[in-house]
Amino acid sequence: MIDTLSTHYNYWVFAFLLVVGLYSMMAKNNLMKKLIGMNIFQWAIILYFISIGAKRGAQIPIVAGAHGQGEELAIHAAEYINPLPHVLMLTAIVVGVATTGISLALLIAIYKKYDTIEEDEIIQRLQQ
Amino acid sequence: MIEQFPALIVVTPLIFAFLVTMAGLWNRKLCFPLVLIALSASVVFAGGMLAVVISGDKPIHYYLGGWAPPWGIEYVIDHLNALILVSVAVISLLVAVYAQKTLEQEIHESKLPQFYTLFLLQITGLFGITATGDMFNLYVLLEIASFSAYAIIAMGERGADFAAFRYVLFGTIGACAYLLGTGYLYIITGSLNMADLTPLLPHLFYSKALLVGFAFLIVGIGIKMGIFPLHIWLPDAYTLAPSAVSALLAPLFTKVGAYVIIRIMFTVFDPSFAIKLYPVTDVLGWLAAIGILFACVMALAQSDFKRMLCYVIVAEMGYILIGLASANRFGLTGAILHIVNDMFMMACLFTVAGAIFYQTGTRNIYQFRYLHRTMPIISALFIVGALSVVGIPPLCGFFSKWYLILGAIQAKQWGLVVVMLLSSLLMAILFFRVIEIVYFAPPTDQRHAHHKHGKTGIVMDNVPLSMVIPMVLIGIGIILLGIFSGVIIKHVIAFAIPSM
Amino acid sequence: MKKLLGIALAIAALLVLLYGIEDLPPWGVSDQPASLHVSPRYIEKSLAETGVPNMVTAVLADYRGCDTLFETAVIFTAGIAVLMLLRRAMP
Amino acid sequence: MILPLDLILLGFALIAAVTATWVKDLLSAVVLLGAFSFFMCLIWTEMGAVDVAFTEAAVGAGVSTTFFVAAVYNTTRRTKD
Amino acid sequence: MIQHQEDIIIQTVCRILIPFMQVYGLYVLAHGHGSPGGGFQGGCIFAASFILMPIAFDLAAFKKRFAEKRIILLCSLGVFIYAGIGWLCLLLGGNFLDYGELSAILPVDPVMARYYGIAIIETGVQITVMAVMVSIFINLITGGRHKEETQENYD
Amino acid sequence: MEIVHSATPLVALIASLLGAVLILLAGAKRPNLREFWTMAAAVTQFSLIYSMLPHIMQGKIVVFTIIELYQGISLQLTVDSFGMLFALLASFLWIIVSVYSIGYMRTLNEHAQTRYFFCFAMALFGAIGVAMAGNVLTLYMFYEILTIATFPLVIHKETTEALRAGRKYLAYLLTGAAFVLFSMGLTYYLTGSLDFIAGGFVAGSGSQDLLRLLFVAFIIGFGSKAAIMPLHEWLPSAMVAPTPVSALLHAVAVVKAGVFCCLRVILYIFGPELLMNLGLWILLACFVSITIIVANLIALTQDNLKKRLAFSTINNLSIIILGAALLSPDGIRGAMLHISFHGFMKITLFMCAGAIYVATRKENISEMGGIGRQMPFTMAAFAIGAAGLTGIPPVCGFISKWYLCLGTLEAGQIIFLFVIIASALLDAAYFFPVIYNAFFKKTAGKTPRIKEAPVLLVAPLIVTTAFSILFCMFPDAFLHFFSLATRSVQTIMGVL
Repeated sequence: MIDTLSTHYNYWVFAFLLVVGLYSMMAKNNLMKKLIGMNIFQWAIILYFISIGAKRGAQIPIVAGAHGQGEELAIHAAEYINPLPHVLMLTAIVVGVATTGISLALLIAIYKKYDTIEEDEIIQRLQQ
Repeated sequence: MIEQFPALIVVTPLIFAFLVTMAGLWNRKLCFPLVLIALSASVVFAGGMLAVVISGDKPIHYYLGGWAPPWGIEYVIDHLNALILVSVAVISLLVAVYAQKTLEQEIHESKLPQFYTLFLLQITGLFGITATGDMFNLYVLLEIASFSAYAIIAMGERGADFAAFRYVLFGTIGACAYLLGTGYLYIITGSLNMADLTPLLPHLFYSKALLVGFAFLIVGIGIKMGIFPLHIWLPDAYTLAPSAVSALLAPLFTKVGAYVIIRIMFTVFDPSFAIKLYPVTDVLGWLAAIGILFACVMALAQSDFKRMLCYVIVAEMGYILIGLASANRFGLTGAILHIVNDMFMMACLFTVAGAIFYQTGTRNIYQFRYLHRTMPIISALFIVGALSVVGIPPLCGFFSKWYLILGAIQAKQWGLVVVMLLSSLLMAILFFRVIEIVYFAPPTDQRHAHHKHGKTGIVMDNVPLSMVIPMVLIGIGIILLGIFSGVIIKHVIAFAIPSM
Repeated sequence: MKKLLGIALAIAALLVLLYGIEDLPPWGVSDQPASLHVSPRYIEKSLAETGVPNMVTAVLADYRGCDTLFETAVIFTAGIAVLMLLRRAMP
Repeated sequence: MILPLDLILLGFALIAAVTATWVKDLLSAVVLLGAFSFFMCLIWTEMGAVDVAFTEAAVGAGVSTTFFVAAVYNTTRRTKD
Repeated sequence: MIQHQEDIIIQTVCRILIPFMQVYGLYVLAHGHGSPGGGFQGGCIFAASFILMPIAFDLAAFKKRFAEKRIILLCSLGVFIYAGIGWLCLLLGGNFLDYGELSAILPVDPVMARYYGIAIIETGVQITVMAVMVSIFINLITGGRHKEETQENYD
Repeated sequence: MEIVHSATPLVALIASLLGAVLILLAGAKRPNLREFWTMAAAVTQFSLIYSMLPHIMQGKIVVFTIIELYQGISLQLTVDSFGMLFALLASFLWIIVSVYSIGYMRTLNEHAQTRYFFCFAMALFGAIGVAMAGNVLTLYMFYEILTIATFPLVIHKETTEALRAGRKYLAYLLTGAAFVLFSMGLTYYLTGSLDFIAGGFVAGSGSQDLLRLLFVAFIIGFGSKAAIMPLHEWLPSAMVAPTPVSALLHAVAVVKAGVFCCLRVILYIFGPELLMNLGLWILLACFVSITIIVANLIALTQDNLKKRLAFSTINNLSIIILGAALLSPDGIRGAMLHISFHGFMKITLFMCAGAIYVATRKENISEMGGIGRQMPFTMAAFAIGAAGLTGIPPVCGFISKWYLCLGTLEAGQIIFLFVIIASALLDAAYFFPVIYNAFFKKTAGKTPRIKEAPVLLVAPLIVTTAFSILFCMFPDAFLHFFSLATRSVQTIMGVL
């Protein structure tokens, strides 16, 4: 497992980030902290996906200076970075922001109602 | 036109969602008719596709954007998801009709257009999850469904916002775990299309990455469908949500999750992966067994009717997993049949809970004393739903249970058989407890009064017809599904089961 | 209690992830399956098929246009959801 | 893709993430989260995912952080953990 | 927020900055085909420019331009454009979202029709993203307590 | 065997279902219409079933498949001679009990009469369905309907005691049903079929131990309804129900359905030959023998008349199962005859108990001194019924017990002969005091005045008494129980 460190180091970082996020979602008492953990969690997964697409020594996935030229250009797959993970992650980022928006809205609604964003206090107040 | 149905069924509710928003700015009264139009159209589309699939015996492939898979996104409608689509469409239409009145009571009028928008988006998501043949597309649709679920759940009573917040956390973990699993599949195969993955995966069955990916997929969907240890968010969220919302989400969302698990375990992955190579089905089976017993006991401890039903959902999910765990034709037939049956049963019970709440304003079962005097039809529907869950033939719940038991026997999983039988007894206790209160426990002050006048007239329900009629239709659906379960199995489910 | 549970869960997740890392292709190699199976078509043909030099845009909006449609719908959902959650009821 | 740059950025991102969950002041945590997003954005630029990096800069580091700040503004900065 | 605070520096900077940001947002959208960018990014930049308005001036000034109804309309309009193009393709005989079919009504060949189709849907995405982001921000920053100018006496 | 395909069984079934619906629609506001529907449904059902009798007597069976469910499973109604016997018994007695319940409910002015009649019709729907079920699945379905439909009848009074009895009833019967469900699944897994075949169909489909397990599970399942001894607890408690319900429970529908199912298992799923090989019959016979003796002993100690009758029922049901378990032709014939004859006699006794309750509100035997002079018809009927159960001619109980005794001899098991004789003696021992009490004991104080129960209550019990005597003289009269039983034995054993 350790010997993969040199070739897979970004996956290691991804794993640690994910775990940091997960821990903070599970164990933190403050709802805002939970949300921060959630963001880290999502972003770790995005890091993982982007790592899939990376190719050493390849170009960014934009054909330079090719506007409107069409088919004349011969393009080789190995020369460009795999665009598919990027596409997927664009979607995932936007989804992540939308999640953040909704959860923050809920957070504010909760704060308005219970005057706190600590989980144990909210539960306490709900049981009253 | 019929070849366009796979796209139409997903897009129609979507477009109508925007129309509802726009119409809501102009005139709020327009929203509800628009919802009805969209959902009726969906029923037509779904029914049409089911008819085509049954008559043609081969799946409908639909290439969105005209790009062939695996490059483009493909919607595949086969026997399995055509059946699920029809059930989802029918239930959502009925629940939408039912929802109108309860919403007037529980949600402020100015929020109705937004509510209906999210309602439609929710259904869009469910249709999409069912219809799609692309792993990533499923993720996006899962998120649509979840987002709308978060928001409409939070509209419920006190504590609903906190329940929704926890649901957001768990739901995000679930969706992200699913996404990560998809990522693992993508990194080792390079494809996202389900049909394209199927032949690619068997070469990689011994890859550790594949196993991890599979685990994440199952955990992710498991959170969304609320299987046993991952169900923690479910009871709160579904209990505190508005009646209409729990009547929509409780039957549909969890069952669609179950569909996705079947799809992944048996279509995307070869059945041998989860059965022979790794003891996934066994693990799921034991989780299901523990979960069923746990959920039954928890349900017994509840006095809140809806919360009790929420635990029943967890138990029903366990039944479906038992079907998967036995991993043979009977078990899968039972599981698929149970998905459909359970949609109707849960829709019935949750609409009943909503209707009782609508009229009496309580969900505490100990306050349901002699409810059948004031709500005869609703009480009768409750009996139908309850007996079906308990597993009394000829109601539909029995038949799926029967195939599940057959499956477990064939797989020689005696423990699971015992759990199923035991749980149906626990369910009987659970529901007869309520039936007793509703029918045979007169309020103490009236006990002698009605003995004298044996012929007191029955007061009819105050629940409006627009609520009662969909509920009655769901009740009739339960009976018909039971009687015609053979037809469904013969013409649909028999083709939906992968060869083992 | 919650902390312990969180730590246990996190460690479990970490172990699972690290267990899977071994079989992932090394980072940055160009002959991993992800780069060989589906994506070459996007890279080689997207300009000819859609006229868009930015492959990401081409894939995003055309090949996987359906994803993007629903993604936009997700944003829309979020917008409506926030509106409904926070906006107080209007008369 | 340059190894030292990679390692430095990944390390920074990790540190930002950990401290964001660590600090007791929510506003700082949110800002650290923005920093984390920004490091992620750099990592992706460095990996060649320019579109994603651009989106990340606009959406993740920009709008998302704004949302968080708005939420902190409306709730509280104090936290017990 | 958002108490009305006169800060001449911020106001002036914003007055200068906002038009540039909006132009840049449009640029990002228009150049999404050939360089990084597109609807999402452009939309976010656009949204940022609008978000500056209530920060620098006050909410009422912003509300004058962006009534809530208008924002909601824009939200759904953007997606509606997207889905509408899909429907259009469908009505023109192709599959859903098959922009190539647009060549039937646009004076170009199918490949360029896809090009323009993408441009149109990116515009839709931009509108939605912009409107939603602004709307979420306004709601978050005020906690939903902002007033509509049409309902001054309420609240 | 010739098969007649006909929808008559289904129509007969639907008659009671439709009756139930119409009763519900008529509601509490139109009691006359409601009770008209009850009677109409009962008569229609009986005549439809009776119309199938000629086919059965010619050795044919009537089959109707409602719907195909899966390979080898369908919802199927099959009327063979044994099923016919039970269906005739149940539907005929339904008419009588209906008349009786109308009288009973009206006299007592009970509450919730609509529910009562509705559930009564549903219970009959279940019972007739059990009788006509062509395979185990159909049987199970109607069995469950019967269980559920009887539940509201048991807790009709809605008192705490009634509720407790109802819970006990459900607990036992649903647990039993779970066992049945399990064994049904196992049967299907082993054989791929669930259709009843005279002489059994599971032979050779699994290891002996598995088949033993299957048999035990089946007997536990159905035995809970047939009140075999450790599973009998619910039956005496269920006596809190109104008397017509107790009559229905004990004479016709519920417990008889349980016994009927046990016989189906013994004779039509396993078959005498297989059971002989498995050696299980002796176990079952011992079990029910213990039940017979113990139930009788307990009956001696009961002061409540209905409870005493309940234990008498437990005893008689076990006698029936004993007859079948002996696996000899005469034993089986005796068992089948006892199903029907016991039905007539026991229903008489229960209706007597009900009539006494209606007329005097007395439930305990010790309070019934001199009641025979107050209610001569009722108590005379009671005496005849009791004599029949003891096995004294000229009441039909004699015939069935005679064949049961022959059966024990045929099987070469003298010990069980003694069991039957001992049970007859014990029967006499606990019925005699009742009769003695009623006729010869003086009432305290007042001179007795003849005060019979209303005619709607007395007429039915006189009819059943008359039939009880008739069947002893002519066992094959009218309902042809004797030939039906004989024919069943022929098809099962192949010999007579």
